[in-house]
Amino acid sequence: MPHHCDMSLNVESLVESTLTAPRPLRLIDDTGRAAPPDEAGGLALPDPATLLSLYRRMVVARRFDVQVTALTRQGRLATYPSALGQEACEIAAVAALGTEDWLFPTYRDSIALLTRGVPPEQILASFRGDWHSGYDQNAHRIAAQATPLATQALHAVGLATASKLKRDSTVALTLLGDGATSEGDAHEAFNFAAVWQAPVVFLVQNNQFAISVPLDKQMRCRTIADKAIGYGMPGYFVDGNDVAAMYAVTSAAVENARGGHGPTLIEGLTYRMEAHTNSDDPSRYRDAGDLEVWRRRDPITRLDTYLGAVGALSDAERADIRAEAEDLAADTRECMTRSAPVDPLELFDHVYATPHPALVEQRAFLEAELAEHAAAASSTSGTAEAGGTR
Amino acid sequence: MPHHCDMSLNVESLVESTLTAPRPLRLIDDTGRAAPPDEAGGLALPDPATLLSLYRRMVVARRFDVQVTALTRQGRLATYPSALGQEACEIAAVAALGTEDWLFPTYRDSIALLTRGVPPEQILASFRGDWHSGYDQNAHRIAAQATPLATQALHAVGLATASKLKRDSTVALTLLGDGATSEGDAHEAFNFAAVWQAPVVFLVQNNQFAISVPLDKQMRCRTIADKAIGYGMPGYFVDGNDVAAMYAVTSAAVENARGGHGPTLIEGLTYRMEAHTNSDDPSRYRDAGDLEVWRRRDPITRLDTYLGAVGALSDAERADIRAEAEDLAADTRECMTRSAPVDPLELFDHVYATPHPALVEQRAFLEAELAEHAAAASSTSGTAEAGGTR
Amino acid sequence: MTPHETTVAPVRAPVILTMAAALNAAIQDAMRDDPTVVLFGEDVGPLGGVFRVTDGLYAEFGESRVSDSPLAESGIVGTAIGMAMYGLRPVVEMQFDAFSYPAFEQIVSHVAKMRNRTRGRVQLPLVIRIPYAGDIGGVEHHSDSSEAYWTATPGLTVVSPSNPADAYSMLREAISSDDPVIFLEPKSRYWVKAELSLPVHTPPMNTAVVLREGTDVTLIAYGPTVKTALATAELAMAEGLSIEVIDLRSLSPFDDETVGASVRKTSRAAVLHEAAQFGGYGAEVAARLTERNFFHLAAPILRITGFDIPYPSPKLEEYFLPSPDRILAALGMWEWN
Amino acid sequence: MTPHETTVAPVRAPVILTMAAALNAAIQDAMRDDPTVVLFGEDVGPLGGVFRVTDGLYAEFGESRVSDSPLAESGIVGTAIGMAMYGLRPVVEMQFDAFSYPAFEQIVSHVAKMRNRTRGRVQLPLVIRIPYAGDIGGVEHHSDSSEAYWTATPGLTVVSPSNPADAYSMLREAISSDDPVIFLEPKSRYWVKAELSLPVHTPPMNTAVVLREGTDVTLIAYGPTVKTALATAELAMAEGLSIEVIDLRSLSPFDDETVGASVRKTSRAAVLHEAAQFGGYGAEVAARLTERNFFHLAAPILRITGFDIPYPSPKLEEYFLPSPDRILAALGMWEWN
Ligand SMILES: Cc1ncc(C[n+]2csc(CCOP(=O)(O)OP(=O)(O)O)c2C)c(N)n1
Ligand SMILES: Cc1ncc(C[n+]2csc(CCOP(=O)(O)OP(=O)(O)O)c2C)c(N)n1
Ligand SMILES: [Mg+2]
Ligand SMILES: [Mg+2]
Repeated sequence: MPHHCDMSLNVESLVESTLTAPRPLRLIDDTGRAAPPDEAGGLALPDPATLLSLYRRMVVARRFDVQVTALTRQGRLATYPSALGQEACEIAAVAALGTEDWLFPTYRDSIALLTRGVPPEQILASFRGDWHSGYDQNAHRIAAQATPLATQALHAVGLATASKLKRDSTVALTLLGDGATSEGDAHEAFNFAAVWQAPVVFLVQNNQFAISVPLDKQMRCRTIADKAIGYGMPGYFVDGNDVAAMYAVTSAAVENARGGHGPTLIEGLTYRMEAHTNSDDPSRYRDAGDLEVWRRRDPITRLDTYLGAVGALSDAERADIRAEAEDLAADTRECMTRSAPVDPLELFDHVYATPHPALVEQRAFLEAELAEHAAAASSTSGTAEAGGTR
Repeated sequence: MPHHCDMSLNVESLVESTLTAPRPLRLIDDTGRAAPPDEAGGLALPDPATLLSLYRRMVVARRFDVQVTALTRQGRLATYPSALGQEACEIAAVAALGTEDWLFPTYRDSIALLTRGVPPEQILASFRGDWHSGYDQNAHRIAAQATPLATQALHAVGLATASKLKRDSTVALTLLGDGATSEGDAHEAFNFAAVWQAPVVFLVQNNQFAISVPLDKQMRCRTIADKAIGYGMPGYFVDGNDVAAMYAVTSAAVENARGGHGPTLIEGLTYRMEAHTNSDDPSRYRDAGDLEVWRRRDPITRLDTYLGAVGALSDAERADIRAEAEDLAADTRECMTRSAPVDPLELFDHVYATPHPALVEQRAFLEAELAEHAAAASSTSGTAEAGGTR
Repeated sequence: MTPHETTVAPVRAPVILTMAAALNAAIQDAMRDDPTVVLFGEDVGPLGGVFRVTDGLYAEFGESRVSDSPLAESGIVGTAIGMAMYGLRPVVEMQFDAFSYPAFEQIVSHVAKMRNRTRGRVQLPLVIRIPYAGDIGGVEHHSDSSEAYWTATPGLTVVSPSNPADAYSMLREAISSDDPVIFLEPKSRYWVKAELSLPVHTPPMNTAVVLREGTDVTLIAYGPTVKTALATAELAMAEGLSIEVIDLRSLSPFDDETVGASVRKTSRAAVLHEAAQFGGYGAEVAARLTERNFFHLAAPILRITGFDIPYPSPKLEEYFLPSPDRILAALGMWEWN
Repeated sequence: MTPHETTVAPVRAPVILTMAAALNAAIQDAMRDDPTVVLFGEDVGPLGGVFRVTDGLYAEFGESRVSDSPLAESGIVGTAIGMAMYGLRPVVEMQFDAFSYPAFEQIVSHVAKMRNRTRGRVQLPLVIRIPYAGDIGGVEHHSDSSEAYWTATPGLTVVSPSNPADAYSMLREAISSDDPVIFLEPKSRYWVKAELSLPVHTPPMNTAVVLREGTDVTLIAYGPTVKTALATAELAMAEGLSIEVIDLRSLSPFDDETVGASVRKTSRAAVLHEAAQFGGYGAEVAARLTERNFFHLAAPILRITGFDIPYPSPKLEEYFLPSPDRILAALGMWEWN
């Protein structure tokens, strides 16, 4: 009668492997050189074609992110949480997933959506204030970006468990912030996933801040990956600015999940290079000097150096990628000139599958009010403007 | 710029010490013999006088518990969650605390209250349905027994933090069940305690069931103590039926907290010998054979054997202790014959320091209703009976 | 919401069932009819739930469709959301009202809002069963009435059956609904019995029913207070007062039509619930009936409810809960004309 | 509740303060006067809070009295409870209404019930500040109105200031109260300014005030809708309608006396809020005023509120929120006699 359950994988060795990584795993170091084997933890460097594709997607994603931040500064979006500097985590997460898999992102992960194929206009709908979520979740297999922290991790575990119950091969991957791991929901998600052996991957982007709160006020453990031990699942502490390592670890975790071996917790150690959102002021709480340190660890620069050195990235390819990025930026700017057609009456349409009778009444009320205002406006000024004054 | 905070204690060695205990720490084994040093993890056996006093308190507590269970079966109490078999954890927790310290118990921990000096009548008030909590929390420094699982752990962390802020030496100890560790609040409590280095001790009584749910459906980690690693605090996996070990570890944790070294997580591995409460039916979900196994690990029997063997417990002392226990049982039975004076009008008195005006009105309403019923009853039957019919 | 489909199986011979057994049969039949229905929560597996509502289902459907989850309510609701996103129809249990509170964020911020957030693309056909309210001599935290929290949350559908037939029919309908449903099961009514021929179909779950006709005053009740209302009507008859009793069944949406018609007929009404009065669901009932029927009312709509205090300990429960005596006294306060 | 004690410091020279600054000054003065007042939550330290309400306090009082906690709302409220049990007066912040939901169990099952559970022996003098409601163009989950959840919970005191003077005075009173207070700070009003001589004392926080006298109809507002009510009254004057405006200030308890007197005078009333109507706080206002003043009313008490939908995205906010136009239209629906 063992006091704890039998486990399909050997927890002793699991605990040890998690603990034997006091330094983050990496394959390509800050300077763009292949990391020594003792830092690679047995991971193999992805082939150059894969790395090139990761590189391309990071460059494009960053251009998008920078563009949207600029548009937000111009007041064209209500808010935008940038992922500048976190491209390696974001792109590796998406690259590790198959089309049948589901992604559960947060507000921070717009570039993951972009990389998985959501058009800019649809990504930005929520940040422009059009709709709460602007894309087709089912078509892309991407849940609506989550705002209430860590709540989406449970949705990912539930979806993954449903996939397992149906004997499907779908895996769920959820992105989380370092701060979000403090929420009760993160704990419950980790625990349910481990107990149910759900095919789910938790990728914590440890960008070292939760708005203004630094990591040492958030937790005291050695690494976030160490938390995996308390749930009996594997944990990996990875250099979150090394897309090669992030991709290798995340792909392995996804395939491990797909193979029926349960969840994995991955910590990508990175840094939030921008403010929390445009309405934040980081000068109040962090040292500008840190930015410099982390700029030297930039995920794109280092891969550029590496790929250049191994002859896998020519200037022509660089130009081609840059052109693709600029096209996307132009598209992004262009889509801002179009106003999404927001219809006030749609307010009532999606609350229930079958609207409650009171909503039918309220819809009719608003419809009448809009008609009245339109009539009043056209009779006084000739131009119809819907909506009440406040 | 370390990516995690500096820690006053060496986390590497902490993690290792937590992990190096795949078997529960113990000082006295199932058969009542001193455990070999490799099982004792460097702990010293408490002196015989201490052990004798722990023994006495366990015997008395068990007698109380058995008595209350019997009274409950007779329908004298609405409910009673028994701690039969868990006396070593319960008594060690209380013995480790000083009078200035606070205890945060659950519904399961009535014998801890008893051991800390709360009179039976006051302990049982809530289980008899008189009041939600029947004792003076401040006088005993025992929070009201918590029902919503794991919530009290946060209260303990808060109180301990307040003690630290005031530079007091008060430590808080909270009892938790294995099931309760799955709640988000347990996670938040562990994390806040570690980050704030609160003088608090978490004692998880792993009695291997949460009502009907066995441990392997609750968690997948090797031990509950291992969870401490994820918070950067020390964790101890202890034989929860060995009061010597439980006392040694808990006392050390309390003194560690008092000394400013922060929180500790202790797992006492034990077994719930009774049903969850009187309204539960364990035959539906567990094997009666397990009870036999755990009866052989009984915390009282083994200490009796040990103390007898080392000549620290005579038959005269046994008889004396038994007499004390029987006296308490008699008192407990006797107090059931007294009805607590419950006053319906008190319903309104403690909701606010200054009652909201609506409560004043409602109190007057009930007062009038009671008077009317009393009048009606006395005019019809001669005996006044308060309250409405339903 | 459409009433649940008739099962292929023919109507079975009448049996006497408690409400708990009727609920059990509803889940069983739904699981037999639809392989996407799954059940999980605390102690719902081998134990069959602390109220035995899920008794025997683990044995019949096995671990993959009926399971004991880890002890964490937010986890239960949160994972149910993910399952529903993947096409399952989870039925989950919160062990008591007060233990649904850890799941509050998941319910309010996600269950209620997911369809709207995704413009109808992601629906959550899930049922959250909550053993509801008091009058069972329970210790603290076991007798809360949580309905005001759910009914104040747009996006939720909130229903409560008062008898075994409705329990069966409404739970089946809730399980087949594409909208998430908060299903409040009055604890004090789990053991009332009725003779039923399953599968029984009662009126759609979003409608109120007139359980007893009357002419002088309408008593509006739901869940546990329905029996109180009926008992009051019976007693009132002796006093020459004709009470119409309405069982709301659906708290959200509210059946304005049925209840409004009754109130316009009687011109007087009172709403009953166990929950505290202040901010309670009865306020909505009184406010909307008054708004819509003001000029038909001869008196204000009364609320006869628990006091504005936390639910009391068992020995004081009887002073707290609305009783026929108290209701009749309150009705007597009106000046009849 | 007693109004806060006058600080020893003399009344200071008048300054122009935003509501955010007035709240900041209230906490600062309370912390200066009482060493047991401590402040913590998410980003309240060096950043000074996302709305800057705690700006500068970390610098003045240091880490031991002002601190950034880990990111977990249940943890924040739960530890505040423990601190209050040990004699501190914690002031904690939930960053937005919707982010108070993870703390729901701690607030409902403990904050609201601790005093009652312990028969008055354990009191919890703590303040839970919640940046409240919408109208700020916020993305989803940043504009909820949570008051119905708190007002339906006996044991809580719920207040909301609508202007800088009340913000200062009521927050000081809340901090010095021995009862736990849910302090709802209307986000859309953080930047309104007023000239104040601190420490300013406005009427006790459990009282409503008549902000503008009128004879035809009473508009009952609180927090963010007070300005809407005042604007409506101004517009109405042009139409020859005399509106009395009441700022409730205290949602629980409700000041029956002040509001009842106004309604008896005007015989017509409407209550305004941003939250959805169904099950909203306005139901309580309408129900209790009707119960108590039925025979003085010439028309039903109207509720002019948000629709029964989740709070909309920024571009649709204006169609959702009660506007003077909409209020005047609703008032026009009555048949004046
Ligand atoms: C439950 C909840 N509490 C508070 C917030 C407000 N909030 C939004 S982002 C944020 C910080 C999150 O930090 P982290 O998880 O590290 O993610 P990052 O923003 O760094 O990507 C906070 C406190 C929220 N969205 N949800
Ligand atoms: C938040 C919450 N959810 C559910 C319950 C119902 N409940 C009471 S005790 C219990 C099992 C607790 O198990 P454990 O923590 O192991 O403690 P034990 O009873 O074994 O001492 C449950 C589910 C509760 N009290 N609180
Ligand atoms: Mg972060
Ligand atoms: Mg247990």
